[in-house]
Amino acid sequence: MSDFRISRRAIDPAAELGALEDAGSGAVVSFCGRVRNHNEGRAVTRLEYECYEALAVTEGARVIAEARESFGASRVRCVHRTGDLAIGEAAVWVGAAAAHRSAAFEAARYVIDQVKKRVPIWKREHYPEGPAEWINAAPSEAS
Amino acid sequence: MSDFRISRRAIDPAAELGALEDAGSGAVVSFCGRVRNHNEGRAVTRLEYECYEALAVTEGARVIAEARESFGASRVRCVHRTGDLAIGEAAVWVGAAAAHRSAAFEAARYVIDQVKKRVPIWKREHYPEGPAEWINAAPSEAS
Amino acid sequence: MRVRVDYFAVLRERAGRAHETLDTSASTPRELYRELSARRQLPPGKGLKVAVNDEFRNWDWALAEGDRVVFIPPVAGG
Amino acid sequence: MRVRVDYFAVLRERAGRAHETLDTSASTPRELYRELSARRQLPPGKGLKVAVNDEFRNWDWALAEGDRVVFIPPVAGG
Repeated sequence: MSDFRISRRAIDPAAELGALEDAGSGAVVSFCGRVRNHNEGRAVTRLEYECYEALAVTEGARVIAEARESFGASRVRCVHRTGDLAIGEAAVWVGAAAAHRSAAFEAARYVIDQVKKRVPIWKREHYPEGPAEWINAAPSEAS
Repeated sequence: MSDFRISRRAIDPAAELGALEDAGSGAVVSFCGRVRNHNEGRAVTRLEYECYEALAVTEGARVIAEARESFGASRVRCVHRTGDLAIGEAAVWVGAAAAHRSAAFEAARYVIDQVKKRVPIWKREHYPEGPAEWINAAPSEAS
Repeated sequence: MRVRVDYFAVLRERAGRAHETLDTSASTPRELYRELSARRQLPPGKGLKVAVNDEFRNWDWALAEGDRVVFIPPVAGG
Repeated sequence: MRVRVDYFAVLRERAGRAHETLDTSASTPRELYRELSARRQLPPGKGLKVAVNDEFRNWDWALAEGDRVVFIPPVAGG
């Protein structure tokens, strides 16, 4: 199974962490991004994630490989949800194992930063009132 | 229960993570430091941790409070093992929840760095051959 | 030349479809987007990226018969 | 003056005990450590910290009857 995955089912952090097990790695850092009940001051009721999967999995795998090589992490994994998510559900999970804590922290941070920047996944927020909105899609926010 | 704990029993990362739950926190970062099978090129068979508990819990609680205030994290927790640990066992676990990922990463990193620097816990490494050694205890390494 | 275009997220909603196969005289993604943005009420291409056959390519990449082209709105995972 | 001293880690091993209660004429942790390091073969105090009644204190803190004093080797948690 690839170290970068797209999943339509709930993320299981305990199972993901288990897959990082390695007696040589003294440090394991995990990041979990969850659906918040608010964003930029506005109440959020749920989220939808859509993904261009064929490209997401190759770009995600590149990000993982870069993290491993740049920081000397022994294992790095990431899984991103798609579909409808409720408040509090995990949208993305990243784990990094390394001999020392700096490498594990830096690798995990790199993966989530790059995934948010490069991997073709989009989210649409739903609000108590008014139409749902694709986040980031406004021309003014285009990179 | 305090947000900094000393434990003679195995750390349960899933239970620790559960205690960070909070619908307003979009980001959760955890760090787990585990007993490695080597240190500075030498094979390690097991570790012993000893703790000056009365001071460790107050100093640990200060570190947690500093992390929460400095980075605006909503919840921060840490648990440190004492006693005999086998290879692969978790020696320390840190979790930080925050609205945004930077705060969660920085708070978790701060806690493990400060705990290692300030909280009165000591470890003794056991090797395949030769006497066990208290780590850091050599005068040349004294801070 | 016949190409397939897939739409995601905000572009899927604007285009009113998830994909289409079309005959075009466009020889690059840039020309193709210009043609489609008029026909499908797509927003200006600024800020978009483009993939051809599931790899990021530049806007002047030479399209070939049967290519799959995807215009990629600013991403927002995590 | 009577004080209690607790030993941890490498100091516990050097002192051959986890704690002791003793009568001393030392009025500060610095003087107390000097007295004990001779009697208990403790290493030089450089790099150690000191706690009195479970709070970090400086080496010139005024000791009082019944205080609990702990000399703290360089820590190594995590």
